[in-house]
Amino acid sequence: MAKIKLSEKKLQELKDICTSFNHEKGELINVLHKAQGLFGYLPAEVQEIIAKELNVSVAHVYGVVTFYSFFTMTPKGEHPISVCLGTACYVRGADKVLEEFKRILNIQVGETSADGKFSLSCLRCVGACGLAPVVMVGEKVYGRVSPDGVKDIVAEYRN
Amino acid sequence: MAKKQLRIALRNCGVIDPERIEEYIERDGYLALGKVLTELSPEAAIEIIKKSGLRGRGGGGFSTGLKWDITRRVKADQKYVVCNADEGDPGAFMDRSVLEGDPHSVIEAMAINGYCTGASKGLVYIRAEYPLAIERLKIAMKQASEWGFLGTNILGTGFNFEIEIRYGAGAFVCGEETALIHSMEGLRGEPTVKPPFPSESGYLEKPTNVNNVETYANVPVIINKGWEWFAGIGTEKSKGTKVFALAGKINKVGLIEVPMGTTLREVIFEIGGGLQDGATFKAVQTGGPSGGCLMEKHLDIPIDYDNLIAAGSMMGSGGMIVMDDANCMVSIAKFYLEFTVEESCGKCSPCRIGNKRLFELLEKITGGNGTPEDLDKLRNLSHVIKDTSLCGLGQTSPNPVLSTLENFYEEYREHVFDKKCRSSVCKSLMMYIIDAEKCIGCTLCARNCPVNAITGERKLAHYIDPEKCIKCGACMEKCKFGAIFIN
Amino acid sequence: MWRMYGEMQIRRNFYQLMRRDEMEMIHLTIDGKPVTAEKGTTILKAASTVGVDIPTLCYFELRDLGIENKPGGCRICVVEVEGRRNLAPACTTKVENGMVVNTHNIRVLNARRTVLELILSDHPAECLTCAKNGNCELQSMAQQLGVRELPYTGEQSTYRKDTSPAIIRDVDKCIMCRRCEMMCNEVQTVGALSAVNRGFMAVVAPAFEMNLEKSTCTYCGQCVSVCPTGALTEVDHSRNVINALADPTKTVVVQTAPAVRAALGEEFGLAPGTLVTGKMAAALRRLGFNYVFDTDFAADLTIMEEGSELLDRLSRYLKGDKTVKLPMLTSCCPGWVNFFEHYFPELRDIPSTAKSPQQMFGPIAKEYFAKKLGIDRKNMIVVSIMPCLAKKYECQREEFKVNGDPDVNYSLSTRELAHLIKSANIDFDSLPEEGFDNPMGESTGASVIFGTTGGVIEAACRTAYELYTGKKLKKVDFKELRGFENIRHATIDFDGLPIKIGIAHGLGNARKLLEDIKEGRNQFHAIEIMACPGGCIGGGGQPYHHGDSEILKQRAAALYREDEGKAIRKSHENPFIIELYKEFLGKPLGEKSHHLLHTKYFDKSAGVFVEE
Amino acid sequence: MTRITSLKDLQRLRDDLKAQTSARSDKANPDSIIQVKVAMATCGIASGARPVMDYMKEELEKRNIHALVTQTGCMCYCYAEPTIEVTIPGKEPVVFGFVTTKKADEIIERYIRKGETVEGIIARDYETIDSK
Repeated sequence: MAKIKLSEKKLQELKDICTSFNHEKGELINVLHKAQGLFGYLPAEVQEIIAKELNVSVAHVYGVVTFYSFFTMTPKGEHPISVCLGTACYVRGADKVLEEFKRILNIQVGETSADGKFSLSCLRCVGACGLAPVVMVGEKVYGRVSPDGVKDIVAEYRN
Repeated sequence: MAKKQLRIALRNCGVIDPERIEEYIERDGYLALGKVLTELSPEAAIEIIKKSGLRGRGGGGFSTGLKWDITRRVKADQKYVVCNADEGDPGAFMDRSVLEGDPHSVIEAMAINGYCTGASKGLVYIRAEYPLAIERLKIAMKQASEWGFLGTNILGTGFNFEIEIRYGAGAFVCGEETALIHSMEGLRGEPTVKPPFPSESGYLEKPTNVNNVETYANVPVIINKGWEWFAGIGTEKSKGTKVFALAGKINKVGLIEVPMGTTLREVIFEIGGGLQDGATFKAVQTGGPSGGCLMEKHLDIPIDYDNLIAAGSMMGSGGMIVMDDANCMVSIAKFYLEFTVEESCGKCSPCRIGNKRLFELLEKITGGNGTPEDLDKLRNLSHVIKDTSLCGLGQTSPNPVLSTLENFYEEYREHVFDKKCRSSVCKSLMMYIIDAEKCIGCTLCARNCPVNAITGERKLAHYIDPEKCIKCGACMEKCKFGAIFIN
Repeated sequence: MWRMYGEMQIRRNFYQLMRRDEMEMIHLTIDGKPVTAEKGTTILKAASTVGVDIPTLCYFELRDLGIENKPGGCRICVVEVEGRRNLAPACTTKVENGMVVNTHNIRVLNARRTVLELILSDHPAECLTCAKNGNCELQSMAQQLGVRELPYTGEQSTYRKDTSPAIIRDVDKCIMCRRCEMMCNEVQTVGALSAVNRGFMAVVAPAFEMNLEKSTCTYCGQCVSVCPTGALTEVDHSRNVINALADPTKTVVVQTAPAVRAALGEEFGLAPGTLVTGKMAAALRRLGFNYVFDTDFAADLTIMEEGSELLDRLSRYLKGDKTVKLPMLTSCCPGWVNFFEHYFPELRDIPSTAKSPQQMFGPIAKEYFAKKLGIDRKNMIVVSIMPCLAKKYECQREEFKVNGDPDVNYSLSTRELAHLIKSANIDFDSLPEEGFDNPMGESTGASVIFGTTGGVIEAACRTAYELYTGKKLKKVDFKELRGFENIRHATIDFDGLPIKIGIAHGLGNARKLLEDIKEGRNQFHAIEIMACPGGCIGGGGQPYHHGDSEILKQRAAALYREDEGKAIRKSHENPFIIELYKEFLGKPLGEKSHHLLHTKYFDKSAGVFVEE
Repeated sequence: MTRITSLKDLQRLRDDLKAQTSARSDKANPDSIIQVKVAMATCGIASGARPVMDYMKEELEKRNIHALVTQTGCMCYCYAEPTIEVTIPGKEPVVFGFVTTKKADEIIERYIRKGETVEGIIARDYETIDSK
């Protein structure tokens, strides 16, 4: 039992996920969703175990993981911030909101702040265009966000 | 005055509690399923859908009845019906609203579709970004099973049908049928060449009928009210209504549902209440990243599948984004191309590389380095990408470029020849200048410039070094005398 | 996944068969010519029947072997179908009645060239120093379509270069034709490669874009043999060989594998299937090798060891020894060895422990011949000429070294040897036919057929039969073991004892056969497996066949021809082998043989990150 | 839970449910009740529909107003979220936009209790399948 970084408990949970999908290779994307829910991201170790459990090649799993923007191999912050850059949000100035997040958090898109509290990403339309520009922190949606409102959103999670 | 909107697909949204099946049943829910199972043969039911003139609301506009008929005719031991709820067009959210507000209508329509095509299994492919829609759909599925609208021997007719959920994972291209099917099979969501169509060989190589949420939401009403009723709404070739997600610089942002044939002007100015803050209408973008930007002269076109295509755009899934003078059309085209470049699956070369090159050309133009030759290149390359790409994504991705080139050529011309962006969006083409007449030399601007681009003696007119200026606009904001302007 | 890919393959073949049964004929027009084609035929194939050649890039087919790649991705083969809005890919669009197709009009030519210009705009212009220079399909396409400038330029996608013991991945040159992916997954079921990322950054790579060396790659080299560009090439050892030849303190010995002689000529413009054994020996001598030997000699030795092992296991099995495992699997192919070490480690006690001919040659050269010459093994350099890329890896395996000195120092592919000969300005065609040096140059007809699928087991049968029955074979040829079917079964009558034989070529077929055995669906006494489709003649180091399966057949035929022409056709009758046992080894499976000629296998199934 | 086993059963159930509902909004019926629907789709929730719904439930109970507060999907007036619909027996349903808890208080006190007109009413601008 060398090389492995996952705890025995998490490993078992991951295997249980695969079992719950009958080790069906067709369920790979559903399994990856659950696994990402469990670990917060999909490190190589996790993909290797999933490949073994579903009897597919690791290259195949990695090929799928890198195809879908929802899956990530880097750990996200405690409060992942996603700025919607869908068309409706864009024409209403979402880019300026994004710039403000970058400035306040001092990170780029795809990065996690040094204290691990925040990570910043962009997404394409959460379907709340009526509230454009829209920002999501975790599962919570903030609508009609202005650049000035950014610091308040961040402050909500700072402590 | 007659009301412009007619809610068919949205009939129950905002009316019933989506988590209570009783409220759906009260509004004739599952009656269409009951009628089809008890009184109609699959062929007869398909005939109703065919005659109603319902066309795919996901963008393709293919006859729904015909699609069902093709799937029905293929012989196979197992068939599938799939609901495409991977609403990927940025700016469109009608599918989410239907699933959040009226999930049973989709379940009912899928069951009807299953009966008509000979499928006992349905799959809903839904975006993972829609947690509430997923939750409500799951509740509805559970209720439908408990009440006997899903499962075995439905309504005592011997018909069996069940539904499973498959999650999307953030890939726009999975809106394309074949890519969607691959994604459901646990593969990369790459499209394959059609034919064979999914109706012949789809999920697990079995005949598969794919329709989107809005299309399904229309089906129970057509059965209940008859095809004649539905076919009486809309234009000659496009029947019924279409839901649009009205967004952008418009007063009444929201979902609207209008009969086909309503004009863009009616939608934007009557239903949508015109532009925000009295701004001037410049363009309306329809059809999402595959569509195009239409202008003032198109406003009186009656909206239907064919008219929008003729005007250089398309229906798409129904995003409708209104733009005003503050939007630079070259930048809008660039915005869409950036989206396409990110969402291209990379399988075919024209889409993988061609769109990247289109984006780079637009970057060059908005960056102030465009040449007249680049405009020709944009046009030629766009045509080749449309002509040679493998799937719908690449075949339509140059539309925003072509439509803006056609309708807003003057803006491209200004960017390239005059090095000007009339909407002051393209920073590289902007120049901040201090009006020496108005400047009193208070030094406030110089002190606020983050890159020390402003020089000048106290009480004397200041000067901005255009080489150093990063066009942040801080100086203009701070100046109390209105001495700084953009050229 | 392997199973899935396998199924896809079968299904496709099945549908093709179905279509043949229907035999419905379709009438259409291509470039003004009337064409009749079977229903289900693609425009590409229909056009070729009337001499219309539509250029393709990603499309690849090895007919008769059931290998076809048509993702419809490169879009070079687009043609105009009248009445259709956009252009259609000829490789995947099926013919329809009344179709009117234009394959080379202005619209098509413009689109085709633009698409190629786009591909080239994301491809490094390093042709002069590229390993594929002169053999590159992209290069010839640019030439054919008359590309003179690149109107659309911009960012190029860049990736890390990856060098493994056998294969170099320079994926900046990848054009996403997906041939390698198809070979690795569908044909070989190795699963080392997959398309990763998407859009502009999409490329074919191992998991986590880590080095091939850390993946499940078997180094079979089939990806290299189908790559149209320089994205996948072999690790070139010719420079090391030149340095050794230039070093006066070294005695440089060369061995040539059976399949090389049937293909090398193609590099010099000779017809496929031309045997160039004599010219090859002459060329090697001109290049300055001190001794020109033949791997065929070692192949005869392999038969002695492996054949004896089979007989030993068989007789113990027949006597009821429950510890004996059957079937015995051949172990000559290093790609195959890597494969079962990765995927079937639990079966690793059933392959023969006999080393491959390359690795039998090594110790005989360095432990026997070097001593005969009175030189230290360190001063002997053994070079092999192989149709194979996995051989490069094989000679680097730790168990094949003595104090860090490999038994075989360098392995050159057939292609590398051709380059060497050309660069030394040797006029290959006018060379005289020369023989090999002795003692390790003499071989039998049995050893030469090692180069094709079915050959190793036929050679083994010739010897095992005579040793087991004590009788002379009336007929040396075992025709029932020959052919190109993916998996073959045959029963050989060992004088009343029916010996069941299984043969598979291509690792995907090997996987199927092994799974059959694991699940008890089939029982065999002996099984021959070769990693490459067609066997070594179709090896990853052979001259590029560009998808012409006829070439493979010609190469195989050439080997059988050479076998037929040999005076001695059974390994145990090779006089130098007999002499070698007498003088040095003792007896097959003896102590010395065991030490020098047998090996063991390892469990490589553990993941890179997780070990359980 | 009732398992429906035939089209007839379904039709009967539908008729029963319809009768119940119309009774609920019939002024003459002593059991009639004030109905409040809160648009609880993603947009609505993001704009604060949940606290509004909770507030309505609590306050109506506190103030002894016999009312039924339920959730519903998107009313499609996204620009005016959160939106609620109030039906007083015997009257047409009325949709209010931009409803905060403060606004909710005003709606309860002035519209529900006193029947006064309150600002922020969104006129229904569509026809339904029943009317067309």
